[in-house]
Amino acid sequence: MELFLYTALFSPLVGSLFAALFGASPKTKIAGIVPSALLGVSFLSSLVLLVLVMGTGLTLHVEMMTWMATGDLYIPFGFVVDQVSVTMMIVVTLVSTVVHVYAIGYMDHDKGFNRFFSYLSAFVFSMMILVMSDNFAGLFIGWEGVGLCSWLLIGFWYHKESASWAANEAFIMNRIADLGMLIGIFLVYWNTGTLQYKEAFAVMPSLDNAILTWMGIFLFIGAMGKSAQFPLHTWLADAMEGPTPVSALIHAATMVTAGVYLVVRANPLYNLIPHVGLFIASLGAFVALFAASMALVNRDMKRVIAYSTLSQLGYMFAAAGLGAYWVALFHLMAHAFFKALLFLGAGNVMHAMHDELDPFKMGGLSKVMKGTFLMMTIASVALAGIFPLAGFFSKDLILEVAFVEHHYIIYSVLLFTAALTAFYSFRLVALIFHGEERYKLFGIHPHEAYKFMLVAMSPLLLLAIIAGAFKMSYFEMVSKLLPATEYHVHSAATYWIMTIGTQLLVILAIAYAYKKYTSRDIAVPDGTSKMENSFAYKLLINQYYIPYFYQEYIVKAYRELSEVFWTKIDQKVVDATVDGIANVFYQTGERTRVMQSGNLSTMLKWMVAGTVALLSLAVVFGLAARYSGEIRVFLSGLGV
Amino acid sequence: MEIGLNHYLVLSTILFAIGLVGVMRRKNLLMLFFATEILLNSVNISFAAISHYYGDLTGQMFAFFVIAIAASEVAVGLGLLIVWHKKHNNIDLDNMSTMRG
Amino acid sequence: MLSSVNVSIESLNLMTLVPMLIPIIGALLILVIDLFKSEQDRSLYVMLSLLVLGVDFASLMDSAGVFSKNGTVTGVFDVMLIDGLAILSQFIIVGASMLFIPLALTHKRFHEFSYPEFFALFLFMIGGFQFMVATDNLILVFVGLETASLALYTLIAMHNRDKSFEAAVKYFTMGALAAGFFSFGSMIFYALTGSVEISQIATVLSANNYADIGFVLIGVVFLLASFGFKLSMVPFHTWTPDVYEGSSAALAGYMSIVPKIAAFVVAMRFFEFLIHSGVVWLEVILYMGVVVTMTMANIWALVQTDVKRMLAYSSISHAGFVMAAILIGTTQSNSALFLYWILFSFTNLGSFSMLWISRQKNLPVHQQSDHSYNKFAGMIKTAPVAATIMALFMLSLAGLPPFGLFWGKMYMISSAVTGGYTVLALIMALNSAIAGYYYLKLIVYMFMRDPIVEDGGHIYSANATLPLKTIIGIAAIGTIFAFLAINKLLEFVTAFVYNSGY
Amino acid sequence: MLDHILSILIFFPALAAMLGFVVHKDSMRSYGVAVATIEFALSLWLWFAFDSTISGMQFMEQIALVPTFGINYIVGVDGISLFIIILASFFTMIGIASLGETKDVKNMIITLLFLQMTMAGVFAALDAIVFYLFWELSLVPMLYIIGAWGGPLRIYASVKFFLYTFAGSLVMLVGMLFMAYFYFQATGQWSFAILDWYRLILPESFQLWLFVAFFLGFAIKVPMFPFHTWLPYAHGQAPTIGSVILAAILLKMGTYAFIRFSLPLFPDASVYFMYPIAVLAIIMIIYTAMVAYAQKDIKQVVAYSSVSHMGVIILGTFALNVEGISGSIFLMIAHGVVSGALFFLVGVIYDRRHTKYMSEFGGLAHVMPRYATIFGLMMMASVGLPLTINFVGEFLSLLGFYKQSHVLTLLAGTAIIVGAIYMLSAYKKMFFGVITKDENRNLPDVNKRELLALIPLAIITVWLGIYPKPVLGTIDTSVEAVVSLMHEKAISKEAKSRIPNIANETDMTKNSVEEAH
Repeated sequence: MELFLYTALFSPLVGSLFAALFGASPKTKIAGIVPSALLGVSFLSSLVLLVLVMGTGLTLHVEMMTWMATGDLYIPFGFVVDQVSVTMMIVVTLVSTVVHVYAIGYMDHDKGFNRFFSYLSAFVFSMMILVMSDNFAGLFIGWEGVGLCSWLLIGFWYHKESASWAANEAFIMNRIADLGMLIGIFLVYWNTGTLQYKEAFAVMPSLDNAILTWMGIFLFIGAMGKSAQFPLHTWLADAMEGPTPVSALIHAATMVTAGVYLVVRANPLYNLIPHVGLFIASLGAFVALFAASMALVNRDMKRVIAYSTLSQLGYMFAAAGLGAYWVALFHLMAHAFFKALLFLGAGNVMHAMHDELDPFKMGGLSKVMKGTFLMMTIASVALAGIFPLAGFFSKDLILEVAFVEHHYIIYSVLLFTAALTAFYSFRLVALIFHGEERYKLFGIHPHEAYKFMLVAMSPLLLLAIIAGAFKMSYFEMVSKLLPATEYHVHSAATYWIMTIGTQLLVILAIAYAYKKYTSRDIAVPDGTSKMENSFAYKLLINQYYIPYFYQEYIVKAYRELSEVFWTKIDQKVVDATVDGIANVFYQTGERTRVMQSGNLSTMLKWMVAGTVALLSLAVVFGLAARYSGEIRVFLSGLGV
Repeated sequence: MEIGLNHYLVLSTILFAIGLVGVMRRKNLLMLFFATEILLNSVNISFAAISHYYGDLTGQMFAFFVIAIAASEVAVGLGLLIVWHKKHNNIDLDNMSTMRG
Repeated sequence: MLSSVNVSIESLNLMTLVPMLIPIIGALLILVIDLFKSEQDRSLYVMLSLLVLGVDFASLMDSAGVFSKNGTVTGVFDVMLIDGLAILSQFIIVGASMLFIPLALTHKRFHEFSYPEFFALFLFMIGGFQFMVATDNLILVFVGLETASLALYTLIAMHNRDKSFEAAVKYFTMGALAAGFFSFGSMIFYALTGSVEISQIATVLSANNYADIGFVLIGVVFLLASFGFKLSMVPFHTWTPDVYEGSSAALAGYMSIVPKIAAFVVAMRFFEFLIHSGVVWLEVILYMGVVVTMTMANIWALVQTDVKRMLAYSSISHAGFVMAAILIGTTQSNSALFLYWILFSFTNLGSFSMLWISRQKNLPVHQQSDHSYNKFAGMIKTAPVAATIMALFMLSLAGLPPFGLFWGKMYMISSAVTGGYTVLALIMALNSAIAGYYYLKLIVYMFMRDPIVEDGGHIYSANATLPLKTIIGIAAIGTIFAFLAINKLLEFVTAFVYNSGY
Repeated sequence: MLDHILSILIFFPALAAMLGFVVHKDSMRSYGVAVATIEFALSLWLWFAFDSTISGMQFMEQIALVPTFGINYIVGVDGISLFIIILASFFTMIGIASLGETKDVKNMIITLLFLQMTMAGVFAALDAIVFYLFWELSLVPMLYIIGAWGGPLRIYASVKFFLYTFAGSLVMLVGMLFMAYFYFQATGQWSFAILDWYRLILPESFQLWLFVAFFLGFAIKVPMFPFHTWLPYAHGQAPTIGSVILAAILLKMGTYAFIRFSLPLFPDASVYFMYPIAVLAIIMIIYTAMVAYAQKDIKQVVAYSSVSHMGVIILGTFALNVEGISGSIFLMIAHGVVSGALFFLVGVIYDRRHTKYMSEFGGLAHVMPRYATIFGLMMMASVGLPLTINFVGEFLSLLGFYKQSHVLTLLAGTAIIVGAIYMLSAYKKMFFGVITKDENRNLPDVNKRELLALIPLAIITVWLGIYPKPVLGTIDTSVEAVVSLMHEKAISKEAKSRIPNIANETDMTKNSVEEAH
């Protein structure tokens, strides 16, 4: 079985290195095919492991070798395959296999084809380490590894200023969170004496609540960065500068969910500190709404989907924060499928539209892109959470959790967000695929993507439809590891009212979106319409002015402060002091060298002066010595 | 008034002071040498007086040595002075400051 | 009726006079030779002097052997005092002189070396210094000092340049003043104690428990002023740079070593008992003197543009540094003084010799003075070996290990630490850092600048001959491999100093 | 031969340097490479012969130098110094091998070989005076390298470098003399042997003063804020090889000396000064990182980044526990490799364009992909990405210090943020975007000679990042000895509690858990 584990883990690395071999050479198909195939292998191995874990309930734990060992610290490269990690492995390998195959087509004309696959496979490898590691340090390796690959991939088209800027933003913002994570890890180590999940969690119940709270908070700060929770969310939308497969894989399905994974993984900790859990849930609910609101108006197709991702991450955190870890994980899985599908579909559209991202410039594409249209619609339906697609089972469950746990505010926020979700999803679908063929104004001739790309997407399509069916078997599996709480609304009537009510709400939202955005008089907004000048619109389109705020008050301030430190403090104070001390000596020399006038008369005078000075000192001292008694009396009279 | 040791010492000190002032004030090299002679010989007075006071010959010996040394100093000094005068045609101290700083 | 004086020859212990008499006899010999046949080549006199000094050195070794067996020897009515200090300092005096005298054999002909009188005076001077250190009688100190000084004034003047006359006159005049101070100071002590022997003075003063402290201090002031002159303590130092600049580089190097060690020994003899008897004032004054001398001299050295003048200030600073030993006044510090000075002799003589071999007859246009820094620009390109050796001496002077002077510095600072002078130790250390700058400046010129005139490095060895190179070689080896000899030197010096009661 | 391997390591390059004067100018390169390779092989041999289970000194040699005054030539290695010695010879080797077109190659190589002697000497010395000797002597070749081959301000830079360090180390010398004197008072014997000093327990007040004296010398060398201003000049003006060795090895002398001297000699003072020093270290980390961000010259960025990283090393050292100290030693090696490599990389572009201003570049990734890749790798290592060498050290250093102070570690941890900021923005300026300057259009990618230096460094960066055990394990053994010595020697209660007691290892983990309640 270990063989499967290692195969699952290392075949992406092999793929990445293989592609890296061709890094500097011109595009070769093989640099795309081999990594994809290897990922397939990885997926199959994961599948075997899944079957094993599901079937036997056994978990697999291996220690490959020691990484760091000093003092009492011992960190191995240890990997664990249990119910949680195997879920993630399946999600990661499956989505990435699909994305890889898809990217062979998508990146067809790109000069950096080989490089792209190298990065992409490296990402998968990092992600696998992240999810499979059996300790916090290993998790951190993966954590940073995915950060690096995300940096590389966002900035893949490095000739674009905006791309490299976004890459740096993502990396630095993640770093801020990583610091929290690091501190969390230190806390774990110094209080439990180990970084291994199992042993650390075993000790935690005996620890002081305050310490646990800090631990929980710091680890969650780490999660906030990776999962782009408020206020560290701005990078995710900017990260859409990367190629679309990257957005699908990293910024929708896998990496951004790492935060959720962390919270789920650390469930023994968060169970002990429900108040932090509540905070996480509240933040999650807030982000769900906050991100959805921004998605309402955005005119960049990928950004809309990105905000949607953000919003869904909020859902996941809401679930995890409320202790429904398995629900969070389930939504994570389902979301990965339909969101990746959505992104890949968007990629097809982009290809067809020559990298045009504004849905207002599209319209009526359903005629030329039937396959894509179908897939995106289904993905949107799933996202909106309509029965019987995946989203219904996972997202509704979260609403139920909030309700059952009596957090009605969270519940209502999430419910409202569900409606918003449906609206913006279908706003997009409507704008892209229905209505007037506005793209003609711009002289674009759209075409459907390669067949194999569509075929590659089909597993996702399938899963987006049927994933919900696995709910119960999934529950059985993970409940061996996670708290096995089933969330049932006690009264059947309430349950039905809730479910049907939600469904109706969502459908209404969809209908409204269709009505609004398929109409004939939709035109490319030019900034003149009344709505565009409303305060709310401006607020939303400017993302609540948060990026502006960061840019003006943090980035700029940092740069200016740096400049001050460099030119004012370092040069004018610190260094000038050093030179000043040296100069004091030198200047004293220059000033006093006149003493050496070279005139014999002066020289003799100096000699005599020296003697006289010594003499007078001697006389003073001699007198003082002679009258020392009297002086002492005198001084004591003065009170000295 | 009996002339005691102290009187000799005071005289010696006064002469020494005169010598010192001369050393400081004189710009003429020759006069400067005179001043140093006063300086050295002023001490001889004291030595002789003290020697007498203690009834010990050492002081007088010292005085003799001082005289001898003063004499040889003059010899060397005048030698230098003559050479200098030959070269520069003056013996003014203020012309003697090519090296400085 | 006076009873006839009856003194046995043995009790006079005339052997104590031998080391001093040897150079004097040598000097007379040279004069006699000149009487019979003048216009001889200088090499004859150089070798003769060297031989005389060699014999002198050998006789010193003999005295050293006697000392380590029997301890201190006195002689000639107790006027001569052959103790460890006397022997050690004579070793330095004679040894440094032996290193100096071959420097007369330059490539270019210099006026003074063609006179046999030069060598005769030189030997007289050595005799004078030897007397000065081998006695605790102030009369003999005075006589020795003046003998040596008068000879030295003449030696300087014999360089026969405008500047050297000026230097000689300055040195002479100030020296006369210092002589006045010395005799006045001696007079006061004589008046106070009725003796001119330091040991007697000490006994009498402590017997009456320093009743006349005021007069003691006045006496100390005058003696301090005269030693200060010899040791070039600030503000009695003003002659030093001018005299060094005016005299030939070789003689300047010599002057930075020999007269000073003689003065150090006398100062040590005289001040030691005062410091140990708790004359706080002297301690304070010496402290100030030491600090001011090393710091100010360093600061002035910073701004010099001529290497020789810089080295002059640097030797003032070194003297101040070493003066600390007398202030501290422990066996360790006194040993450190000798150790330091032995190592300093090699390095400083070496560096002045480097200037000496690069001495030109006429000054090129781009140079303001004989040895301006500019002259050494880019030396590494044209004369790499010479540049490296010069750099070596500079680093040693700066106190960089493992070169000679480092060990002296270290031991000296250590003695300050052990003696409880922590702040002084720090000041000494920091002064070494300041001094680093001007030594480095020369290295910078030599190694990092481009040559001003390309002439294949000829100017740097304009004066070089085999004897000169040999001397520099000895100095360089002494500087580099000093660390091998430190242990022996230290044991030797400490034993001698300790057994002399210091 | 093994008995004298350290002396051979120290003096072989010096001897070779002297013989090098005879070698013809055109053959000097080969000669230098050959000598440096032999030296490196010797240092590797030292590693293989080294027994990593022994915590004490190995391959000790003792030759009397000035026994009267307790000065002896004593050398030896333990896990703390071993790898820095190897690193030094390694850098000398690749430095000479990859030496670009330089004037006066002969002088340069001879100087480098002398420098190698002093570096090996500093880290092997077990006698304070011998240590001081090599410590000071190392200034001279560096002075020459900066001053003779440097940029326009080279003389100012080199003199500043020399004098600043020189002044600091003189104060340190006074401290050493004091230490020897205390030893003399305690035992009646003079000794400068560090191992003898280790046995001496000083009253706390003495420790404080001595600590300060040693600190000045070390802090200037490191260089710690606010004594760091010589470094940017030195780096800015030095030729590539000078910067590489300065950053990789010479700076480590300071941090190494902290571990060799300050901690075991003055455990109480170390605890007493822990917070002030940590604050300085944090200033170093954040402040210099910000200054680095403001730079326009890529070399200055790397120079300031060095200071910033040295802050982490200091912090790890003053964690006073095994994790932190091991981490800081490991980080010394890591930083040596990474910053050395970065300076090499800067040199590569400087050789081509003769400018270091980032505004002159832009879009280099298009024309020099291999260069961009290696630079990227090293940049990521510098930023502290896991599985690169730097991370191990930084992680352990911060982890160690967290035990002492949470808030300060949080502040120090910003290193990973601020580091990313200046590094990424510099990388972006140089490599990303479109090529705007015509001169950059036809730049050749890294050539074989340069790869000769860069590839090994890249391999080490990754290898020790993934598998640090061979190095870390050896370090750990010796560090445990140091920490237990410190605990034993500590007088004050505060110090006893701050420095973990490793002697009863098993109890300790329990206790720490207990105390946390």
